[in-house]
Amino acid sequence: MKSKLAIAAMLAAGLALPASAQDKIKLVDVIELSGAGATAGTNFKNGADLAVADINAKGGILGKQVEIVHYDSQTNPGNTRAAVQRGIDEGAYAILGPVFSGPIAASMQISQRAETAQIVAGEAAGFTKQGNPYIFRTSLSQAAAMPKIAKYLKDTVKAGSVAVVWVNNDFGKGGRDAILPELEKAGIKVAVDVATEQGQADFAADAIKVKNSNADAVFVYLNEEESARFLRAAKQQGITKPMIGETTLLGAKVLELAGDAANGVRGHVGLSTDAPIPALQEFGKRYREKYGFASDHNGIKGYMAVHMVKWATEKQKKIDRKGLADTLRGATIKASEEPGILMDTVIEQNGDLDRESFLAEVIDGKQVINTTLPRIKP
Amino acid sequence: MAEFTAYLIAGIATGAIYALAAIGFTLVWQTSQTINFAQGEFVMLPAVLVLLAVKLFGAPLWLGALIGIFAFILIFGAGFKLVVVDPMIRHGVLPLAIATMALSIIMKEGAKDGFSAEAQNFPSFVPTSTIEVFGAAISLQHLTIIACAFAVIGALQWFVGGTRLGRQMQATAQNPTVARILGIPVERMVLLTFVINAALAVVASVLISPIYLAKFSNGEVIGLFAFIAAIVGGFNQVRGALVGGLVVGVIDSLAAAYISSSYRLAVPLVLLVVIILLKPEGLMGRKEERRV
Amino acid sequence: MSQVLEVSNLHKAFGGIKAVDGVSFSVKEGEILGIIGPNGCGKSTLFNCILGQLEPTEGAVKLDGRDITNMRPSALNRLGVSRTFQLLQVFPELSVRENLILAGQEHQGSMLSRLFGARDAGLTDKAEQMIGFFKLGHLADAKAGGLSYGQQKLLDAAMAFMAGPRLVLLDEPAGGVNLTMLGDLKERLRAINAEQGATFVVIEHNMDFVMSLCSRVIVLAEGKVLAEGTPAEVRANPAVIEAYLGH
Amino acid sequence: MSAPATTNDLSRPRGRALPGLIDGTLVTLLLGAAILWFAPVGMGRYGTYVLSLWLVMSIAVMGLNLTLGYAGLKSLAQAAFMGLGAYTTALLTTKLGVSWYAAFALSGLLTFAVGIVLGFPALRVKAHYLAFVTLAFSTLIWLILRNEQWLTGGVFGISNINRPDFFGIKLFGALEFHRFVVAVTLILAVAQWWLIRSPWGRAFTALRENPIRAASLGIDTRAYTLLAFAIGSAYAGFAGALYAPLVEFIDPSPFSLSQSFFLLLMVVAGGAGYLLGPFVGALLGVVLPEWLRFAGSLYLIIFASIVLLLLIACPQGVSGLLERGWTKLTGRRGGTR
Repeated sequence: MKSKLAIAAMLAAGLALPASAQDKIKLVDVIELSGAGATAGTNFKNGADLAVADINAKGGILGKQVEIVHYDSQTNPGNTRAAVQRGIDEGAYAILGPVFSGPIAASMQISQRAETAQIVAGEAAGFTKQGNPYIFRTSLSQAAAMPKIAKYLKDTVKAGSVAVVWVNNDFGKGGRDAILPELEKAGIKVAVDVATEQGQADFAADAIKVKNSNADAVFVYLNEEESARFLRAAKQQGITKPMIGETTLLGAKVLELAGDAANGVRGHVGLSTDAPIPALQEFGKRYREKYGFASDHNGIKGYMAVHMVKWATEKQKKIDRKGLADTLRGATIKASEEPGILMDTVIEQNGDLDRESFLAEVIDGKQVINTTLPRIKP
Repeated sequence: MAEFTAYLIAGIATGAIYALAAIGFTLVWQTSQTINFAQGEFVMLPAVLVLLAVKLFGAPLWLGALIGIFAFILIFGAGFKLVVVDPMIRHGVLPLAIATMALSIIMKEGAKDGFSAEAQNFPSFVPTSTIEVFGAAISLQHLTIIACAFAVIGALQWFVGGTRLGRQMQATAQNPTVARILGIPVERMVLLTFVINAALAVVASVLISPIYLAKFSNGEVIGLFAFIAAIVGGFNQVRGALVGGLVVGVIDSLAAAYISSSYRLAVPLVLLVVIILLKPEGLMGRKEERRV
Repeated sequence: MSQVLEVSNLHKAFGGIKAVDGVSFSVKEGEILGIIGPNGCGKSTLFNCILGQLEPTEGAVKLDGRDITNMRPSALNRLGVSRTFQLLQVFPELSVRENLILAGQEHQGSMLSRLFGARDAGLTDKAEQMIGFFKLGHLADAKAGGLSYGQQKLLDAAMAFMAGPRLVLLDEPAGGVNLTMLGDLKERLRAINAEQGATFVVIEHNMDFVMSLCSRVIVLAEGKVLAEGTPAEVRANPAVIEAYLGH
Repeated sequence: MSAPATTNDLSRPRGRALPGLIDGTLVTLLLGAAILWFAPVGMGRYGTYVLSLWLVMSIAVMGLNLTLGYAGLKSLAQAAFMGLGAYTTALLTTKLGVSWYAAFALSGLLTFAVGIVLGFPALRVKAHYLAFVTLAFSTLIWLILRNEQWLTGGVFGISNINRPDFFGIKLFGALEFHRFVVAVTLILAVAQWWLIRSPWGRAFTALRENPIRAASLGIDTRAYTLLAFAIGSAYAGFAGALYAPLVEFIDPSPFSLSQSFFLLLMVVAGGAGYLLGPFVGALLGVVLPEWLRFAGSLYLIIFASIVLLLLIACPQGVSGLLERGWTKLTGRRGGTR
C-alpha cells in the first residue's frame, strides 16, 4: 500500500510548525476543553481571553500585542504533554493551564526543561512541592486554604464533629487529604468520611449517610454541579446542620443551580466575583456580559494568569522567557501597580501564592462576604 | 430500621430513573438486536434542546419545550433510524453498535459546544416538595418518576399485547421475515419502535433533568446505570428494565451506605458479572435458544 | 458390519412443540442412509441434536459405541464426524483453496504447530486433490463468494471431506443444484463412499436423489419415525404415500 | 429467524493473492518503519512526541483489531488493559527497579492471562456477553487504579517514570525514544502479520464470518475466540508498557471506559480486519486532533462524524475505501459479492 508513504508525507507537513510571529507575544493556554475538566477549563479559557482582549485594547505588553492560543488537554495527561510540548516548540512565551493536577504533573517537566513559566489553575497541594522552579499557581493551594477552614469550623461554627463529603478526583481527594490532619489538630472529630464520584447524579444515599452521622457540621468539597446536587439532596433529607465549604461550594454556579438549598451555606472563599473588591466585581460583571454566565474562580484565575505575565514582563522590561519565571518567583504583585491582578498577590519561591481570602455566607441566594481574612504570612 | 428504609426508598426513587432510561435499551435491542451506546445521551439531550430552543428563539418555556421535543423525536427517532440504522443494519449489528458510540460522542460534544459546558437548571413540572413515607423523605419529583416508570412499562405491555399495531410490532421484533410474509409493514414497525424510543427518552429527560440538572455529560452516568439495569433485568424484556432499574438503584443506595463509598460503583458492576455468570438472560429475560 | 451411529429415543421440544419425538435409528459402517419427510417434520432439528448444535430434551447419541450426546460440534468433528448445512455455508471471503485448507487444518498437528508451522498446515496437496476431485480446478484461487450456487454447493460438500471423516451428515445437499451438477455430486459421493468407506446420512427433499443414492431410507413425520427400509420398501409403504409422497 | 451466518460485515480480510513469505503488507510495514525512523528529524520535540504517541496507540488499536476485526468480538476494556500494562511497567520500573524489558514482557503476560480469565466465563455464554463483562471490568480496573493509592498513587498518579536503555544507549531524548518505539512497534506488527497469515488467522476469520460452520469443521471456536481476545489484550498491555515511559507520568484518566470506546472507534475508522488499519485509525484518533487544534474541542465531533460517515458509507473504514479506490484504479476485481 502506498498510503503509508502518503501518510508520512502528510505527517511531516501537518506536524511542521508554523513560523511564530515575532512581533507578538505568544501565550499558549493548554486547558481542559473536553473530558471531565471541561467546565473548569472553559471558565479559565474565557477569563484568559478576556484578559488578552483587555491588554491588547490598551496597547499590549511593552507595545506588543498578545496572542493566545488554546489547546485542548482533553483532561488527559498524554495529550496535555503533547500540547505543552507543542506550545514550547512554537516558542510560547509562557504556558497557561491546565487545571487538573494529573495533566499538570504530566506536563510540568516539559516547561521546566524549556525554562518556561507554566501558570496553572490547579489547587492540589503536591505539584509545588517537587522543586520545579517554573510552576506557578493562580490561587491558594489546598494546603493553604484548609487550615483556614479548620479554624473556622472550630472558632466560628464551634463544631465538635464534622461530616466530610468529597469528590473522589485529584481535586477532592487532595482537599480531603489536606483537611483531615487540620481537623485533627483542631480537635474536631470526623463523624463520617463520604467519597463521591465525579459526575455523580444522585446524592440521596450520601445525604442520608451524612444525616445519620449526626455531625455538628458538614464540610462539602465537591465540583460545581455535584455541590448543587448534594445541597438539594441534603435539603430533601432534612439536614439542618451548617454546610461548610471552600470556594466552590459558595460559587455563583452552585448558587444558581442549588437555588433555595444553598441558603445558609457558609465557608471560606479564595476567589470570588462577589468579594468586596471592586476590581473583582467589575471583572465578574464584564465576564457575565461577554459569556452570558457567571464566572467561577477558574475564570478569575485565567484573567489573573495573563496579568501575571503582563506584570512580570513590564517589570523586567524585556521579553525574556526565562527571566519571566525568575521575575515571578518571590514577587509581590500589587493591584495598585497592575489592576489586572485584581488582588494583591504574593508569589512564593515554590510557586505557591499567598493573598487575602474571605469568609462568606449565602443569604437569599447571594454570596455575602462577611470577613476578609489576612494573608497567611502578612 | 428507619435508616434502612430511608436508603431503600432513596434507592427505589433512583432506580425508577434508571428504569426509565433502560427501557430504550430493551426496545432497540428487540427490534435491531443491537446495543444503543448513545442511550444515555438520548436521555440527556431533550432537556438541553428545550433549553437551547428557549435561549435561541427567546421562546417561552412551553414553546421551547415543544420545539425541543419535536426536534428531538424527529432527529433521533425517525432520523436516527433512517440515516444511521437503515444503511448500517445490512452490514450486521456490530457496526451499528459502534456507530452508536460515535453518535454518543457527537451528541455529547454537540450539546457542550452548541449549548453549554456547564450544568443548567431545568424547570420541574412537579412541585419540589417532599413527603414522608415510612419515616423517610421522598420528593414528589421522585414519586412522579416511579409512577411514570410503572405507567410507561404498563402502557407498553398493553400496547404490545393488546393492540393490533402493538402485536404487529412484536411480530416484527421476533421474526421480521415471517412478519413481512404476513403482510406487516416491517419497515414502518421498526420506525415506530425508534420513534417510541425517542419519545420515552424525552419523558425520561423531562422528568430527570430537574433533579440531575441539564448537562452534556449526564448521559455517561445515566447510560452506564441504565445499561447495567437492562442487563440485570433482561435485555429482551421491556419489564426487565423496570426490575433491573429498581434492583440496581436499591443496591447502589445500600452500597453507598454500608460499603466503602469509594468502591460504591463497583457493587452494581459486580452484580452485573454475577448475573451474567448465573443467569445470563437476566432476572426477567427469556432464555434464547442456541440457533443454527 | 458395526454400528457407526446409534440414536436412541431422541426428543427435542421447543416450548410445547415437540420437534423430535422419540426418534431411534442406527447407521452401519459404509452405509448411505437417507432421511426424508415433509417440511417441518424435524429433520434438521434431528441433525442439530445429533451434532451438538442443539441440546436434546431427552435421549442419547452414540458414535462407535461412545456416548456423544451434547458434545460440542468442534470436538465431534475432530472425532471424525463431518457435516454440511441446509443453507450454504462456505466462507465467502476466502478462496476455494483456503476454504478447503481451513476445513482440514484443525486435524493437523497441535495448536502451537499451527501458529508457528506452515501456513497451509501441509494441506495444499490434499486441497488440490479435492479441488480436482470435485472439478473446481479452474476456480482454486477465486473467492468462494464469487462462485455460482452449484459450485458453492460442491465446495461445501468438498469441505466436509477434507479431514477424511468416518461419518458425514449432509443436510439437503441437492437443494438448488441443477441437474448436471446433481449427477456430478451423486457420483462424487458414491465414489467417496466406495473408496474411503465413509458412512453417510443424507437429509433430502429430492426424492430421486435419495432413492438412487441411499441404501436405506427413514421417513420422519411429525417428529416420529414413520417408516424405515430400502428405497423400494419405503416407496411402497402406504403410510408414507399418505403422509408424504401423496402430496 | 436470522440467517445462520453472523452477518458481520465490518471487515473483509485482505486478499491473499501473494502466497510467498513476503507480501505487500510486510513490505509496507518495513518501508513505513524506515520512514518513521527518519521522519522526526527536524520535526521538533512536539512532532516527534506525537508520532511516538501515534505508534503507541496503534499498538493498542492493533490488539483490538485482532479482537474485533479478525475475531468479531466487542471488547470494551482495551484502555483498561492498556492501563494494566502501563501501571505494571511503571510500578516495576520505578518501585522495584526491574528492567524495562522484563516489565514489558510481564505487562504482556499479565494482560494475556487476565484476558483468558475474563474471556472464559463470558464467552461460555455468548459472544456479545464479552462486551458486558469487559464493560464491568473496565470500570472496576479504573476504580482500583484510582482507589488503591498506596500502590498506584491514586488520583495523583505515578510520575518520573524512566525511559529504558538500549544496550547502554540512553533513550531519554525524544528522538532516541521515538526510534525505540518504532522498533518495538515494527516487531509487534510483524508478529501480528505472521499470526494473521498462519492457520490461526484463517481460523479467526472463519469464526468471525460463520462460527457455527467453523465449529462444524473442528475449529474450537471457544479456544480461538479466547486466544484472539487474550492476544489482543496483551497488545494493549504492550502499548501501556510503552505509554508509561513515553509520557513519563500516568494516572487513571487515559484508561477509562470512554477511552476504550475511543479505541474501538479507531479500529473501525482505520478499517477493522486490515492489518494496516490500526495505523490509519490511530492516525485519525491521535494525530488528527493535533492537526485540528485550531478547532478546539470540535475535533471530537469531527472525528466521531468521520467514523459515523465511514460506517454508513464504507464499513471497512479508510483501508476499505483505499482498497476500493485501488480496485477501481487498476480495474482489478476480486471475486466479491
